[in-house]
Amino acid sequence: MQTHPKKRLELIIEAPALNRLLDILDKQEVSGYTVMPVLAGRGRQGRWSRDGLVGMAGQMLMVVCVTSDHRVPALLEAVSKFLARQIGIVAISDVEVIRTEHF
Amino acid sequence: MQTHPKKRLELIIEAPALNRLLDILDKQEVSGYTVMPVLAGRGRQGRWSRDGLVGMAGQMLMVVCVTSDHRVPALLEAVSKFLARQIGIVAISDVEVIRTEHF
Amino acid sequence: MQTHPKKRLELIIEAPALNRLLDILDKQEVSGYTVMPVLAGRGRQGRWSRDGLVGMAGQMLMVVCVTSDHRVPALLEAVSKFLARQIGIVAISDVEVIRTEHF
Amino acid sequence: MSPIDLALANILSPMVLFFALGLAAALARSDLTVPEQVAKFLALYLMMSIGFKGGVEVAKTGLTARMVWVMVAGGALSLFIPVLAYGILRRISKLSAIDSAAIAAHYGSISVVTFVAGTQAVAALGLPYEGYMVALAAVMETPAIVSALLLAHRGAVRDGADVSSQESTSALMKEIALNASVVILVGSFIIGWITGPSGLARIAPFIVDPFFGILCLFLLDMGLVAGRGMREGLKHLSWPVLAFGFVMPLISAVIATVVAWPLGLSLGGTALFITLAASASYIAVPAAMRLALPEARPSIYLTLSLGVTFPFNLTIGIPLYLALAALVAAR
Amino acid sequence: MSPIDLALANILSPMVLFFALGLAAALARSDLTVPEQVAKFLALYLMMSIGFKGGVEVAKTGLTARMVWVMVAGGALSLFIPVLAYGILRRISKLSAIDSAAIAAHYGSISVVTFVAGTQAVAALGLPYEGYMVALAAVMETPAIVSALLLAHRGAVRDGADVSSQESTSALMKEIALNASVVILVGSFIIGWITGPSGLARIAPFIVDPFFGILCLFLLDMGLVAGRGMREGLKHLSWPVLAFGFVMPLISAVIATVVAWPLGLSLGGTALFITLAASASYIAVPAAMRLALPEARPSIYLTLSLGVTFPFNLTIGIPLYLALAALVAAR
Amino acid sequence: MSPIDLALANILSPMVLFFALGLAAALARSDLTVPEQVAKFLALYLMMSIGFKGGVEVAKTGLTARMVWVMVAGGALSLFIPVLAYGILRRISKLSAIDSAAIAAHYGSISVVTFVAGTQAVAALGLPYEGYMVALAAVMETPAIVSALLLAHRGAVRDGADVSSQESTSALMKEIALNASVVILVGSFIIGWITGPSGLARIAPFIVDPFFGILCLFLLDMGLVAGRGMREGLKHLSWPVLAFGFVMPLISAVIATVVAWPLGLSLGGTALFITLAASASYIAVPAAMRLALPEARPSIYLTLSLGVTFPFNLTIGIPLYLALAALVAAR
Ligand SMILES: Nc1ncnc2c1ncn2[C@@H]1O[C@H](COP(=O)(O)O)[C@@H](O)[C@H]1O
Ligand SMILES: Nc1ncnc2c1ncn2[C@@H]1O[C@H](COP(=O)(O)O)[C@@H](O)[C@H]1O
Ligand SMILES: Nc1ncnc2c1ncn2[C@@H]1O[C@H](COP(=O)(O)O)[C@@H](O)[C@H]1O
Ligand code: NA
Ligand code: NA
Ligand code: NA
Repeated sequence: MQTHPKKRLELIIEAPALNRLLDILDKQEVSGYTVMPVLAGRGRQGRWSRDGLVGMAGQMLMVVCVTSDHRVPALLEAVSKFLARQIGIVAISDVEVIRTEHF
Repeated sequence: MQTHPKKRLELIIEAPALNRLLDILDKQEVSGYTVMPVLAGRGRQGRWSRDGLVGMAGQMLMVVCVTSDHRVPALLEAVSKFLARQIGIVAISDVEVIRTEHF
Repeated sequence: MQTHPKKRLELIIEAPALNRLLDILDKQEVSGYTVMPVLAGRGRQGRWSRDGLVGMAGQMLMVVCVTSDHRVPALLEAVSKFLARQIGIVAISDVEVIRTEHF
Repeated sequence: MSPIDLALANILSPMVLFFALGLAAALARSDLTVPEQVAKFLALYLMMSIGFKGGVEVAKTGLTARMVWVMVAGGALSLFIPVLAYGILRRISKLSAIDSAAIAAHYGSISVVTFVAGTQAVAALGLPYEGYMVALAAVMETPAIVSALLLAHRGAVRDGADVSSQESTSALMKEIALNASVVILVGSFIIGWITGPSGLARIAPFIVDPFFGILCLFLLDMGLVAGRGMREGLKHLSWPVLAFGFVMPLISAVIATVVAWPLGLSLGGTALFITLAASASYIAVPAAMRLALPEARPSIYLTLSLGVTFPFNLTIGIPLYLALAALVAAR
Repeated sequence: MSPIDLALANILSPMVLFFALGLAAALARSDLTVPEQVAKFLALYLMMSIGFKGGVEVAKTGLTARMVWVMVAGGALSLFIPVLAYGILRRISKLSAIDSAAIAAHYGSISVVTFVAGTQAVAALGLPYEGYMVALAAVMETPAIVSALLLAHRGAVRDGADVSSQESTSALMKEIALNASVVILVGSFIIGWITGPSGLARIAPFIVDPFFGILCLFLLDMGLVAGRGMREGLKHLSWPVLAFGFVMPLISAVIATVVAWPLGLSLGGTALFITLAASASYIAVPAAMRLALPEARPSIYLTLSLGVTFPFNLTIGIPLYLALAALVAAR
Repeated sequence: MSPIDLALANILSPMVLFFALGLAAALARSDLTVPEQVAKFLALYLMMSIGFKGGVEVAKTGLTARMVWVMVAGGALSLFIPVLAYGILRRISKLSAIDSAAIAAHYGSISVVTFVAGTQAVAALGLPYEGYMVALAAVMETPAIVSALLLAHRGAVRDGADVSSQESTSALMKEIALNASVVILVGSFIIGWITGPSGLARIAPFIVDPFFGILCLFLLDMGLVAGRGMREGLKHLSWPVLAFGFVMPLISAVIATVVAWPLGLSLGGTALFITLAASASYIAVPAAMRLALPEARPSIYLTLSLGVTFPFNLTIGIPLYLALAALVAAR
């Protein structure tokens, strides 16, 4: 079966900044994204866990976005500028999809 | 440490269709899969979020399946036929595992 | 934009063993990790789902860890020794990140 | 009370006001939410409670022939209303046969929350109602889906579209018949019937006393969900389809009023009978449609049922159905 | 009441009927569920409530020497029952030493929900019971794990198997001693003790009045979980092991009856003492076993404890233990 | 009662004891948790309940000029306290302008849970309070953020730091003004006002009777969260900053006492006025700070507000504020 190469961005981002990040993705005209819950983690700011939180501050979320290679440079530019001030990381990997027109 | 190449399928699928998808995976005799919750997303059908839903319709889920390369063609065939009618996407990537007999 | 190659470890692990796994990651001095919820799955031990569980036993979780290549061998050694006795799998893939000093 | 007084009293009741609060908050893009699992729990609670109380009522009165007739009449309405709805939609809108059939299924089936709100409106007037109306809610949930699938099939064949489903209809029907709301409604009904008033006495501080308050909180969530659905979805509805969302419940209500006439139900029971017919599903049927008619667009049927008809029924519909019931109910 | 009347009254109580509803729904593959976090909350509520009420009772009666003896007797049972269970399993089944020891740990420990159901059965007969029985539940939770680990070690060495654990036993014991259910039970017990009846008066509309109803809802969930566990798990149990799940609680009950004799507990207290001994853990112990004895198979110990012994105790066991208690209780 | 008796009675009340239980469990690393969604639901419930009851009180008494003055005074305090807090922090600690401003925002804003605990302490003494104090809580939530942003800007410019935000302040203010707690508090307040005592009568078994018990359970969770926050966070606080967490509420309280004097509030109302001023936000403000001042460190402001000031207010603060109120309240 024919597959097509795309890029998969995985962003882990603090919850209060989520809507701003999604606005950035929207502006970059990616075809879609998916937001997933996160239970706990550790980073340079130390361990955290939902159980130790009340409210959104400190809570992280994951955003997965599959997109075409040609969008990646501008997208990374915008995302990395954003992440310079907010808590979060991004990792990019190669994936194959079956319906290229979807992305 | 010795590792073995495998494929990782990541499926994002509408919740009402989950059990049908898992049946397909079972029939393809993959060794396992994992279902994960999704909070929100955007696609061609627009933005959605759990908060705007009541009931399963509209809710998405993620299914992760690590499997051997030789299973992928038949698996993709079956999955893409299924996804032609249901809401969902699939992305395939390369991974390495440590216990090949597990997959 | 300049990116840097890293490894992404994805571990699916039974919930009662989570803290032990995180201790192992801490000891290997990875810069961070993220724990995500899992709803259901199938493996050699058969299908399970949160709805069929009471308590932690049987529940799985996902741990995602992005780290430098040079840490991977020791990390895999430790993780695979641990997974020999607990229920779980690990898959490693290549990713690119933007801030190498973060990992 | 005049119908207008009824409507006013209903609209100014805490339950409708909390619904309005949720609606307003969602439209203003507030981040207020009722956590998903809690909302599911509140729904479970409401169904467990009305199921149980219905069963206890039946334990008191025993089985009657009327009960059977009411179930038959309700089941027939659930089967027939989709045919009518489908015909109307095909005439007034440009929707495909499949979209039309999917919508029709929603209007033949019922909304438990609308029913529960109806019981509270009836109770606020001090009117009793037959306990088995709860069982009727369960009975009316699924037949509409069967009708709609037949309609979709016939219509699609005529249109030349493909609805050859990978789904076996019998597997789907079994799934729907065992869906969560049917099981908890019928199960609690039977338990209430078995344990009777003495069982109720032990469990009442949980399922009776806080009922109205929990309904208010649940309707706050329904308002939030409906409001968010409106924000995303209303743009997908053409004017005729939008109008359908207001008019169809009224048509169903009038038919149900006529059907209820010979049944000899109490005033409260008749009002609930009409309310069930006029209500539209937004949980069980949408999920079933995603499997049986995946080509039908949820942005249309869900928005219509949840974003238009549900708020309409909750605010204006229920008092109207009470007024209709007063015309034909036994006294 | 005769034992048979007792059993019938128990089985037709709303709490057992809701459990049966859950069981039936799960076996019929209905999609009914109680959301996970809500189920955890209901469990928390039940433990907070019985803990608090127990503490208030003790605040009224004060400390007695009997209380100490009851704790010692219960702790001893929790230590000893695993030895017996292990011996039986090794004799009647082909299970490995490690599997047998893991199962044994479950039967030495206790099930809080079985205990709570017991308190309601006792209350339904109008019998009082000693408030500190709640503390006993906490006391009996962990010793069984110690016994089982020793048994596993000895047995495995004899079998030539490897159980050299990466786990430090003391770290594990600390974790178990501070597990959620022990902390909330004991904590609420102490708070109830400190605040006494005046504290109870303020909090009663929450922790007393809806208690029975919430227990019903929780047992609906337990039925669903047990049913799903059965569906997946029963095939993993050989006949002797399955039989063990029914017989072991009876053996523990008989032993507990003898031990309870000299303790001079009330009829209600004696019944609960026996119930605790006969109940098997399915939350704390399985999690501990995954760490301490990861080679033991959860498909066996969890299915046995949750899918066999729990339903048995809830339906038939509790009335039986009441009858046993009547033989030896102080009056 | 003397202030010391007051403090003792407060500390030995079930609500504070459950908080202490949570704190102890978290510090001992127990795995006890209140599920996240349930905790959110409990918070929603508490706000819905005090909002509604407040509205019903206002429905009884009607609008008064005093109500307006109280709102003005409270809003002014919320604007002014951050200026003071900022000045103190800059003087006593080495925190940056941005960190100091972020902390200051928390202390100008309010904690609804502290307020709710205050209402229960007041109620335990049989004191009534003005229903519109609930609206005051909503009014005082946001102005502090405005002050703090101005301070941060001025301070950062002086320090040569960059706070050029990508955020439009007006978008942020709108988001904060529509945050969940403001919407549910004000919404329920208005619904209570509209439906008045007759609405309350129908909903009371849900929102009034179990209120205190639910507060206890919620405070158990607050204790767990605060304890976990302490464990991770206290190491980030220097001694002067830690001291600030205890002293700042007292300073705010004294100022609020003086401001309350001419307002002519009842004793209960005055105590709550002071409590609001002395309380520090840990939900709405931290989330806002992550957007408006992302350079400010949450490990500092959250730990201080939730891990230091909240426990202080709950245990010692509230009785103290009652004693202060007794000096100036109208009688
Ligand atoms: N190397 C990593 N791998 C996976 N997740 C990470 C990693 N580093 C950070 N995270 C996640 O990002 C959050 C914030 O990271 P930090 O800004 O480093 O504190 C952490 O709490 C983790 O959830
Ligand atoms: N490019 C994408 N990357 C990640 N997730 C996507 C993407 N496109 C779609 N999705 C997810 O799949 C769901 C359905 O997509 P669609 O069928 O395009 O509406 C969306 O709501 C997203 O959760
Ligand atoms: N091939 C696989 N792909 C994805 N997840 C898997 C796979 N195999 C196992 N899992 C997950 O790991 C859990 C335990 O696997 P097992 O030890 O094989 O029973 C399963 O319940 C799944 O959640
Ligand atoms: Na209908
Ligand atoms: Na036992
Ligand atoms: Na304040």
